[in-house]
Amino acid sequence: MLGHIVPKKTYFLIFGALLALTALTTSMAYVNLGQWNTIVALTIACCKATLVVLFFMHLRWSTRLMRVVLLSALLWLAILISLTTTDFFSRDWTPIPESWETSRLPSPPAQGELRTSRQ
Amino acid sequence: MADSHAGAALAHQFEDLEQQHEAASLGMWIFLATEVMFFGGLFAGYTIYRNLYMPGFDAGSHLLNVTIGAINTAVLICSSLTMALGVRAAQLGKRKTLLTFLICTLALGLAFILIKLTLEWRHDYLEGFAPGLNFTFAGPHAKSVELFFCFYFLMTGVHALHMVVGVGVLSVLLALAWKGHFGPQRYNAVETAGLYWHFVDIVWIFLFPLLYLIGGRY
Amino acid sequence: MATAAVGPETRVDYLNVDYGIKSWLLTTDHKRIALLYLVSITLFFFVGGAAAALMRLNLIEPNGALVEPATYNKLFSTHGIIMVFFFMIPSIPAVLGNFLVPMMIGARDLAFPRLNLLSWYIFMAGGALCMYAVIGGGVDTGWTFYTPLSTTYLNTNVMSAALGVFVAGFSSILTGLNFVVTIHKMRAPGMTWFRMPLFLWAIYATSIIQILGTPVLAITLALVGLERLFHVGIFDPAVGGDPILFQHLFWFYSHPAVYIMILPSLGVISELVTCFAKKRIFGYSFVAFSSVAIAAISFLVWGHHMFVSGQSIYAGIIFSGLSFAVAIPSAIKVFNWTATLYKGSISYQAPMLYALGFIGLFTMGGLTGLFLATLAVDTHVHDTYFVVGHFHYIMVGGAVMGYLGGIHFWWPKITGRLYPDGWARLAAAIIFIGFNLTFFPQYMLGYLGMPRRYAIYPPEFQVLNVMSSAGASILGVGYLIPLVYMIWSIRYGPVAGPNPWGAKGLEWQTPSPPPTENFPETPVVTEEAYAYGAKEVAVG
Amino acid sequence: MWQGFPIRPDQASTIARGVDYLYYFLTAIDLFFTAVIFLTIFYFALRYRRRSEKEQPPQIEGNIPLELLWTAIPLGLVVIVFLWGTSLFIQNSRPPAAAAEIFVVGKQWMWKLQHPEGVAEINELHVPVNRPIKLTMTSEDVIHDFSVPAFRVKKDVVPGMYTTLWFEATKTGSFHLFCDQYCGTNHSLMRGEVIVMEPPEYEQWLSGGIRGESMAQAGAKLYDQLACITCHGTGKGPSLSGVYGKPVKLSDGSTVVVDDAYLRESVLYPSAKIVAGYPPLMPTFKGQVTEDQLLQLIAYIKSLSSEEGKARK
Repeated sequence: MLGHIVPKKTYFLIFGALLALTALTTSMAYVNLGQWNTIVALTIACCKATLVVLFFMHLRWSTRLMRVVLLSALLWLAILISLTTTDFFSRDWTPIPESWETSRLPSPPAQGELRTSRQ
Repeated sequence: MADSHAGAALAHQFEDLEQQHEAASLGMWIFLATEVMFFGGLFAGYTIYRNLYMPGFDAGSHLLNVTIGAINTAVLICSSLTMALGVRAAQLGKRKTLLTFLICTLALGLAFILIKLTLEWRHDYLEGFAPGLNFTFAGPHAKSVELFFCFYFLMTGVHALHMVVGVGVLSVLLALAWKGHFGPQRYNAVETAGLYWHFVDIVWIFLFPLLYLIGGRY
Repeated sequence: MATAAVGPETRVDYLNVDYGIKSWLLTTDHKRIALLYLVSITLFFFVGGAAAALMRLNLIEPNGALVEPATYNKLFSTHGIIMVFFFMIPSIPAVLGNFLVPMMIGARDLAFPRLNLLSWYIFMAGGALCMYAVIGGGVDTGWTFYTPLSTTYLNTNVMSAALGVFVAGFSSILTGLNFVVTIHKMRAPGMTWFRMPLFLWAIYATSIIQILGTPVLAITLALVGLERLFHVGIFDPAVGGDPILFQHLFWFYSHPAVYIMILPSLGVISELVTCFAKKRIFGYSFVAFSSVAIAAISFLVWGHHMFVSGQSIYAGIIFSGLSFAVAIPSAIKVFNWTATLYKGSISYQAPMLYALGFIGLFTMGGLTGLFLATLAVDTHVHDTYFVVGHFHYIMVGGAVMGYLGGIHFWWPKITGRLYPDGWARLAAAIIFIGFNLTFFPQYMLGYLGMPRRYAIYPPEFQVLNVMSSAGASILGVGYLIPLVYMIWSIRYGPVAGPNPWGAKGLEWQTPSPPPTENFPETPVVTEEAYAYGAKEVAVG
Repeated sequence: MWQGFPIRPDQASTIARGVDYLYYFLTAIDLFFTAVIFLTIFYFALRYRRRSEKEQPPQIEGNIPLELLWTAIPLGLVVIVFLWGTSLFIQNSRPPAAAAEIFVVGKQWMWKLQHPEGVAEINELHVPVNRPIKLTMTSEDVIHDFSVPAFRVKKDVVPGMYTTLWFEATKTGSFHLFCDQYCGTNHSLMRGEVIVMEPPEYEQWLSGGIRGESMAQAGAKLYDQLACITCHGTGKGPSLSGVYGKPVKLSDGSTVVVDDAYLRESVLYPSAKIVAGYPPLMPTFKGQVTEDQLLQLIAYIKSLSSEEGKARK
C-alpha cells in the first residue's frame, strides 16, 4: 500500500475544528479589540491553514522533504513581503541623523536668503 | 523496465511505484510552492496598500457581506473534507465511494463559484464597486476604497480561476474513476488533485479574514 | 580518437529510433525535447541578435544612422524581451539541462516526461505571442515593462508581449519543477548528493529560482495586463497606486532571473575545467554550496535596481549590503576554478577555450557589479551604459560563453559527431575579442554618463560608440561560424565515440548518441564526481 | 568626431569628487583582481599544459585554509566598500539646510523648471556656482529620471510623489542634463543643459527672466481663484498660516508633518488625511490644477510660514 491511510474519524474531527474556527473568527470580528482584531483574524487563519496542511494534505505523514518545500515557499513569501514593506514604511523617515550633515549653516533658509539678496 | 509487479501503473522512467508516488507528490508540493508565490505578489501589494490606506480599506471591507463570505468558507471546508475522504477511498480502492466523494466535491466547488458569482460579484458590480467597469462609490476615502476593491476583485478573481481549474481537474478525475482507472496502486492523480484542492481552500481561508473581517465589523 | 565499435548506422539511438515530424513533435524523450529547445532558442537568438545589430548600427551616428527613435525603442525592447525570456533563461537549463540531467544521474528520463513536452509547447506559445508582438507593429516597453509607461502611455503591442512572457514563465516553472523532482527522486543507486557533478548542483539551484521567482513575475505582468484593460490602479499613481511597487515585484523575479541565466553556466564551467585539466575540482563542497548560496541570496538583493527610484534610502542601504554578499560565493567559484588548473594537465580544445574566456569575462563582469551595489557610485552610473556593459559581461561574456562551451563539450554526445576543432578555437577567439571590443567601451560610456536606451546621443560619445559597434560586427561573425560548422558536422563530422574527451561522468559511459533509455541497464555509482585520479578512462 | 574624447566626465559639483575617489578605489580593486585571475590562469595554462595524453596529474581535494582566505579577503573588501559607499550616499542624499529650492516637473519629453522667484525654464536650468541647490521633482505622466553626470547626481522623477535631489556646482559652464529612465518614444530627446553661472551673472539672468510674479505670488493668485479662502480663511477649514513644516493632528488620532507631499495629497485627495476637528468638506481639485500649479500653491503655503510671508500678509 502506498501512502498513509488516515482514519475517517480524524478527518471529521479536523472538519469540525475548521468549522468552529470559522465561526469563531467571524464572531470575533464583531468584538472591538482595536489592533488585535487583525492579529486574531490572522492567527485563526494560520491555525486553520495548519490543520488543513497537516491532516487533509497529509503533511504530518509526509517526508521531511515536503515540509522543506512548504517552509521554503513560506520563507520566500516572507522575504518578498518584508523587504518590500521595508521600503514603504521607511520612506517618510527623516533622511539622516543631524550629525551626518555636511554643510549646515546657521543662517535662515537659503530660499529667503536668495530672495532678499535679489530684492 | 520494472513492470512485472505493477503493470500499466508504473511509467517507464521509474524504478518502482514508491518512487513514482513520491515523485508525484513532491512535484505537486513544488507546484504549490509556486502558487504560494503567485498569490504572494497580490498579498504583498495588499499588505502595503492596506497599511498605507487603512481607513479606506476598512471602509471597503465593511461594504462586503460577511455572512455570504462565512457561508462560502464553510462550503469550501466541506469540499476539502469530501476531497480528503475521496483520496482515502482511492487509497483503499473503493471505486463507488470515490465517485460519490468526487461528485460531492465537484458540487460544493460549483456551489462556491455560483455563490461568489451571483450573490457577491454581481451585487458588487450593481452597487458600483467594480473598479474600471462601474465604480460609483463616492463616500469618504473613495480613492482607497477603489483600491481595496481592485484587490478584492483581483484576489477573489484569481482564487475563483483556481477553483474553475480545480473543477475541471475533478471532472477529468470523475471520468477516469468512472472507468475504474484508479486503484490502491494507482491513485497519484487523485492525491495530487486533492493537494491542489486543499491549497485553494487554504488561500480562501486567508482571503476571508483579509477581505471581510480584518478591520473589525463592530 | 578511436572510432566506436559499432557505427551509428547499425546501432539504435535516440536520433534514429524513429523518423518523421510527428516523432519529434510528440516525443517525450528528454533528449529529443532538448533538441527541440536547441533549435527554437537558436532561432530566437538570431532574432534578438538581429535587433542588436540594428541598434549598434544606428548608434554609429549621434543622430541615429538608421532609424527613428520610435523604431529604436522597439529594437531594444525586442532585443531585451527575446534575449532574456526566450534565449538566456531557457538556454542552458532547457537545452543542456534537459539533455544531461537524467543522464548525469543515471535515470531513463525526467520524472515527468509529458510535462516536459508540455513545457516546450508552452514556451513556443509564449514565443509566438512575443513574435506576434514584434512583427505585428512592435513593442516599445523595454524588457522591464515599467509602469505607468507600459500600462497607460504606450499604444504598441504591450498586451501580447506581456502575455507572451507570462505564458513562457510557466514553461520555465515547469522545467524547474521537473528538474528538482528528478534530482531528488531519480538518482541511480550510489549517486549521493556529494557525488553529483557540479552541473547538477547548479541546475538544482537554478530550478529553485525558477520555481519561487517566476510566479511573482507572472502575477505582476497579469496586473499590468489588467491595468491596461480595466484601468484598475494597483500601479497607477492617478488612483493612489504606486509605480514603485511594480518595480519591487518585477525585480523580485528579474534580479534572481539573472542568476537563472548565469548559474547553469557556472555549472558547465566546473565540468569543462575539470575535464580539460584532468583534475578533480578544487574544493567540491565550496563550489556546490556557493551555487545554492547564490540562488538564496539572489532573492534578497533586488532593490539595488532601485537605488535612485524613490525607494526609501534605508531600504537602499539594506539592499546594498545584501548585494555585496552575493559577490562572495561568486568569488569563491572563480578562485576554485583557477586553483583547479594548478598542477593539472591542461589541453586547449575549443570547450576549454570557452571556459577560460568565461572565467576572465565573468570576473570582469562580476567585479563591475561592485560599482552597482555601491550606493554612491550607483547613483552616478545607474541607467547608463555602465549597467549595459556590466550585465552583458555577465550574460554574454558569462552565460553565453558557458552555453557555447557546454554545447561544444557535449555536441559529440548529442550528435555522435565531432566538429572541426580548429574552426571552433578560431570562433572562440573571435568571440572573445569581439565581445571585449563591443562591451568594454560601454563601461567608459557609462562612466561618462551616456544613458541607456538612447537612440540619439551627444556627439562626444561617438568614438566609443563606433568602437562598440565595430566590436559587435566581429562578435556577430564569431556567432555565425559555430552555426555553420556545427550544422556541417552533423552530416560530415567524424564519428565521435562515447567519450572523445576522456571525461568522467555517467553521460560519457553510454554510447554517443545515447539510446532512448540512456543506459542499457541502470548504472551503479561507486566513485565521486571528477575522479580523474582513478585509472585512465578507456577512450572509445 | 575625435574632438572631445573624454575619459572622465567633468567634475563639477561638491559631490563629484567624493564619488570619483570611491570609483577609483573600486577600479583599483577591479584591476587588481582581474590581473590576479588573468595572470594566474595564463601562468597555469602555460606551466601545466598537457604534454602527453598519458599524463597523470596529482589530484588535489581542496584546501580549507585557502578557501577561508579567499572568502575573507573579498568579504573584508566589500565591507569597506559598503561602508564607504553608504556613508557617502547618506551625505549626498541630504540637502543642506541652506539649499535654495528649485522645482522640476518632468513631462513626456521635456523638463519644466521653476525658480521660486517665478522664472520658469524648459530644458535649461540656470544655477549659481558654489551654492547648494535642492530640486523638488515630480512628473506629470510616466517615470523620468533627472541626471546630471558632471555632478554625479541622479534621481527618478515619479508621478504622484515628490523626490528630491541636491547639488552644489563648483564650476561654471554648461553641463548635460539627461532623462535616464526610459520614458517613451522621445526618451533620448528629453535632454537639457544645466548652466552654472557666477552669482552676479545669475542674479542678472534671474531679474532679466522675471515675467511677472514669484512662485508664491502665482500660488497666492491661484489660492484666490480657487476660492480656498472661503474655508481656509473662515475657520471652516484649518488655517494654513504657519502650518508648513509643523506636525498636525489628524481626525484618526495620528499626526503628520505638513510637507510638500501632504499638501499635494490634501489638494488632490482631500479626504485622505483630515485635520482633527474639521469636517471632511473639501472637494478634490484633481484635474483642476496642474503639477506646476500645485507646486505654486505649495510655495505660497510655505511662504505663509516664513517671516517674509507673514509680513506680506
